[in-house]
Amino acid sequence: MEQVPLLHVLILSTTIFFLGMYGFFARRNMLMILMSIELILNSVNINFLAFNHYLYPHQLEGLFFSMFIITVAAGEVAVAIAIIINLYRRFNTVDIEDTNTMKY
Amino acid sequence: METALFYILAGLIVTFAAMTVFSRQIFRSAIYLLTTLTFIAGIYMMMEMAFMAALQIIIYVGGIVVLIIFSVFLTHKSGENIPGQPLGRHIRSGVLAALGLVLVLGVLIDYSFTPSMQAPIEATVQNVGRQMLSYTDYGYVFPFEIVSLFLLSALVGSIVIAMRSKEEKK
Amino acid sequence: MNVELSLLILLFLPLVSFLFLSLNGKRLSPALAGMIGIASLSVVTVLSLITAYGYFFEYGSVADVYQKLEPIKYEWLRFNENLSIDLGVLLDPISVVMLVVISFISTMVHIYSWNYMHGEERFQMYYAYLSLFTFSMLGLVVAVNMFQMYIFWELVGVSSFLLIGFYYTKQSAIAAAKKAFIVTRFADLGFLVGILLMSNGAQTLDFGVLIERLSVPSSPFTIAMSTGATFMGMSALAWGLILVFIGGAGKSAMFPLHIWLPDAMEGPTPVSALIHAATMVVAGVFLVARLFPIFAISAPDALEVVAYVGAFTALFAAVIATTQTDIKRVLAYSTISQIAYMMFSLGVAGWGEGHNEGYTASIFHLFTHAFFKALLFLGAGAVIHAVHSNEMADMGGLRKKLPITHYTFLIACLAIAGVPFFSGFYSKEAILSAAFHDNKLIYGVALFTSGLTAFYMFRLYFRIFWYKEAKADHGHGHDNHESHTWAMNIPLILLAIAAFGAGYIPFGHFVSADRSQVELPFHLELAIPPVAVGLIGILIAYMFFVKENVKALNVQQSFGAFYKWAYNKFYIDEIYLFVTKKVLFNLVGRPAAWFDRTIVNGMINGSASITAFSSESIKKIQSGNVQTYALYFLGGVLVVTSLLIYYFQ
Amino acid sequence: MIKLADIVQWIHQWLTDVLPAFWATIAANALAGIAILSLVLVCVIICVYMERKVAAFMQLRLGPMRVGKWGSLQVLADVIKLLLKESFVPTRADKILFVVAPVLVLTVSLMALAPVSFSDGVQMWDMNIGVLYITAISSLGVIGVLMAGWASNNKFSLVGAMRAGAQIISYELSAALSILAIIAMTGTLSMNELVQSQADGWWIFKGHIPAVIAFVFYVIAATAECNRAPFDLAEAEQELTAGYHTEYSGMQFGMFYLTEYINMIVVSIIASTLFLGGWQPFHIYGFTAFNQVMDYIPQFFWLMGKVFFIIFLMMWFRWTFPRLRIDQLLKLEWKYLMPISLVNLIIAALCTVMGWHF
Repeated sequence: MEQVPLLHVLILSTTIFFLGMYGFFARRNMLMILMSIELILNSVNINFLAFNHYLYPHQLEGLFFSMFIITVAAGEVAVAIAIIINLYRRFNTVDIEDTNTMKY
Repeated sequence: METALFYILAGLIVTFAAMTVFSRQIFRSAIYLLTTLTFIAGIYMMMEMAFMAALQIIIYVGGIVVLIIFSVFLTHKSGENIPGQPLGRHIRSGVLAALGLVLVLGVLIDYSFTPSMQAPIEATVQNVGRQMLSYTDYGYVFPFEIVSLFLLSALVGSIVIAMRSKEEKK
Repeated sequence: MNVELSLLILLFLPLVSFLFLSLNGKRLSPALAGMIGIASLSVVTVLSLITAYGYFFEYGSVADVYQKLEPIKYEWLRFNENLSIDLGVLLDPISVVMLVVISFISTMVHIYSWNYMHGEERFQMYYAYLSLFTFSMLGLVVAVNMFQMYIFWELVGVSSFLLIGFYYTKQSAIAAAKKAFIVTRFADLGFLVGILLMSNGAQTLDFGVLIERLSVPSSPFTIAMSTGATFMGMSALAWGLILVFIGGAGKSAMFPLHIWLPDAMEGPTPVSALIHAATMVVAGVFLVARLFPIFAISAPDALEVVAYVGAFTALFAAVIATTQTDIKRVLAYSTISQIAYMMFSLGVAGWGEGHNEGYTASIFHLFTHAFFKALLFLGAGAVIHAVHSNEMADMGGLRKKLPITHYTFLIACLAIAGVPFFSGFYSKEAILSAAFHDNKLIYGVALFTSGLTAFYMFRLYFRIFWYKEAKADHGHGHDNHESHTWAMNIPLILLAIAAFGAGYIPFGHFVSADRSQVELPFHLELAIPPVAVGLIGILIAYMFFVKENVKALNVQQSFGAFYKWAYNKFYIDEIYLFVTKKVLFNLVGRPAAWFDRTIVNGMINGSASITAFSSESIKKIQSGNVQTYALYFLGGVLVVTSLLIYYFQ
Repeated sequence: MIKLADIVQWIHQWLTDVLPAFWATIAANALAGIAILSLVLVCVIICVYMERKVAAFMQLRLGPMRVGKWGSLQVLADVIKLLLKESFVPTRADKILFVVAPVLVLTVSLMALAPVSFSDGVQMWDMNIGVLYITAISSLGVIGVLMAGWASNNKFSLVGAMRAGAQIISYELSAALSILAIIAMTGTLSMNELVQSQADGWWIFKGHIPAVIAFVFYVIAATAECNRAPFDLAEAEQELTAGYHTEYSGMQFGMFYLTEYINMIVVSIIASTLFLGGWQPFHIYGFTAFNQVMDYIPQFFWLMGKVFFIIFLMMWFRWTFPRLRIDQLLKLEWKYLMPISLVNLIIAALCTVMGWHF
């Protein structure tokens, strides 16, 4: 895909990033927030791989970074979902604004 | 043809990402996310990162999204929409995200990248594996170990968090 | 065995046994715990005897003057180049004597308690506490440093608190423990201030250096301290010494800080014997003796205070003792009186040839008194053990039931009454002669007190062992009570031997103010009046109490109000209560509380409400919602980034 | 002797001669797809017939006998029945997902066939991550199952889907670990190279103990991944009616049914490729004549034979073992299979490093 300029790939990833941002801010459902975070992470991954592919094809650094990001994302999701399930058991909801007993 | 494929993929990715974020049916959201991630794997494939594409599908699609869907199953009722949010919230977040997008794109478009002229290295499993487990320069064995520790602690941590305490069981 | 090692074992063995017993107490059988306590204390006694022998006869003296040896000295905390707190062992005649006394009496009490405390709950903890007490007392007497002494001083207070409150289910025991602790703590405050004052003046905390610097009238430290600012006509040095003496007075139960000691009889009787007769209460005497050169040379006016307080207390306590009916209380007041004897004996002593008789006499009396008073208490304990009561009314005619107790008790009474050929006679005679040489008023008081002492002691003796048989209301027979109390009898017999024979030690050879070896003079003409007074006292007691009669009651009625006063301990406790509860609470506590409630609280509430108001107004921002925070964060990042990119470029 | 590769090559040549390059590629791809699809359909039909017959023989009965000779047309009749039945969507169901789910599972299972090497040189896509690709794609199948369960808006479906999902992602672990044991020995992920590496002997023989353990575990895990008895909790009839496809009917149900068999075929292909030498004929070292005879059997039939052997094994299991409980099922995976697979992987790696295999 040498014909596709790097800029277009970056525009794609930026768009995904801010879509994820929007989801993170606007949604109240914790699982939705989690999904938005996944989108954000993926856009970063795209960036890493694109830079690796276009600018530094003689190295694999970007690939490694995105690989570790994926790994960390997996761990993050596992813990996050454990927390969400636990919260659901306590509050019977996954709405982030209903789980505010520690407020004030 | 490849270029066309990229733009089709990109359009699909953005569409499904947007649908992920805007959908009011959480399960559909998850499915849209899944689609987005799969198409992103397609982008990786086009960038000759087949290994990364496979990883993306195995871990994200086979692991993370399935996990999310499971928690959707556990915490939501089928056939019900999740409640909507006040408009102000949408506007606030939308405006801010749009501003950010505009800012970043503005910077990006003005910037010119200088591609490398060096001979590319193929991202085969063998190459990745060699560099991953090498402990010389550019070796990633240390982060690899750290990540394995991290995964172990995430494993233990999530089990501990989600475990029912004894009195709760009664 | 070398000296350092034996001293270390001597000091730390009780601590080790305390730690072991208190940590493992529940798991050990009581018998084993007791054996451990007794065994460790026996080792300590042997070691202290070895140390005493070594010190007095082998390495202690150089040219007939006993040296101040510091075989162990370890710097613990250094404040500046002059001032440091050292931990170590100081050997000089008085500390060696004290070592012997403490370890011997403590061993006797350990053995005695084996039987006396048999079957008590927390028997193991009792032994642990005894060990702790022994450790802290040993540490106190060998302290090289004022501050080390203070540390152990407080440890002594803690362990006495623990032991007095040993029966912590008894309300009165708790009250007594608290009282003892609070009163002595209050006095220790004086001690602490005294330490600070002295160490400030002398730039040291070390006893050796301190005495060296302050006991020479020409040294700059002494001049600075004794000629500087005065307060109520006395110099800083004198005040420092008086404050230290207040600490000592607290521990030694001098008037008016004596009120805790009678109440401390709530503890087990062997504890009373150990702490409140023989060892802990003489800590004050020991303290004054330790600093005696400074008292005598640089601040005779402080020493005079000591003398008068001592003399007054002696008389005061003796008067109260004649009226009490609880035998342990009689002994308690007698203890106060005897300690006061030692105190004023130090007070009337001076420095230099011919004047230092009082110092030696005081330590001598301390030595002999430890034995016979421990014996009295243990004997009283045996009586109480047999009768299950402290009241004289429940006793009488016990001489056949408790023959060993009877004879040992008699020996102790003879000793304390100053009957010739018993140990008390020699030490008391020395004190009286010292007082006669120095101060006739004090001599008179002492003489009268000596008569009173003989009277109340024999009142006690006759009342317990003669008089009429008590009503046999304790159904279970005590007839053979002594046959199986070997652990109680052995200490009684040993102490009786010591109480009889301790007087024959040529004490002046060992202890004197300037640590040289002197001969205590024996003045026959001065020995006659106290003996005569004592015999009169005994005679009166015999007349009143050997048989049941009304003479005592008549005399008692003829004294009328005074008797009632004395019986109620001159209402000192009530005065204390009045002062603390009514005067202090109303004059200081209430206004302070009002000030605290309205002014201080008002200010705090005011600032709190201001804070609450301002926080209320900005609370909305801190919603605890991470999403909102992230929103603000992104907004901030965007603003800063665009500023950096487009404005500052 | 005509090889399958020659035929494929000839067709390809003909297409490029006749058509312009772009259309030739399209036509070649379309032809390959049709070929695979028909192959798979034929295999599935054989499998279904075989399942019935095997079941019947194991239970000492004859099985379908009426339609056609020996009941051979029974399956065809079933297909016609399914095609003719109405596919309807429950009222409260999520319509889009309900319709997409069966298509998704079918597509995904067909996609897994892309890197399969059917014969020397006959392969749709020789990618260097072949095995990884198959693993990745087959993990997508779970989503379809979950989707079906959720979209049906039916508690049996939901519970069935969750069970199926939990089961599949759990057993994927030990399956992947078993695969990795062989990957460690060959050092390649490409299906073609994997088969080539077994020219001098199948891995199950060359890799001895770790390979055998890996093979056994892979077969167990594959059975579970296909939701087949004794691991068919997802559709345990007595408890859950029919699991996640309770609400499906007509050809939509047919797709799930088809997928189940395609999945069996796929896992069997992987098993035979990895452990049983793929299309490599059975050779015994030194028996030249025997080896020559074996070579005359076409490679494609070798592969198919192995595939059907493994499918037969799985059918055998089905009628031999009783169904597990869900907790037993998960316990088996997490407490026994996975730890042992991990240890086995380490042993395999050790064997590779020390050169202990042949």
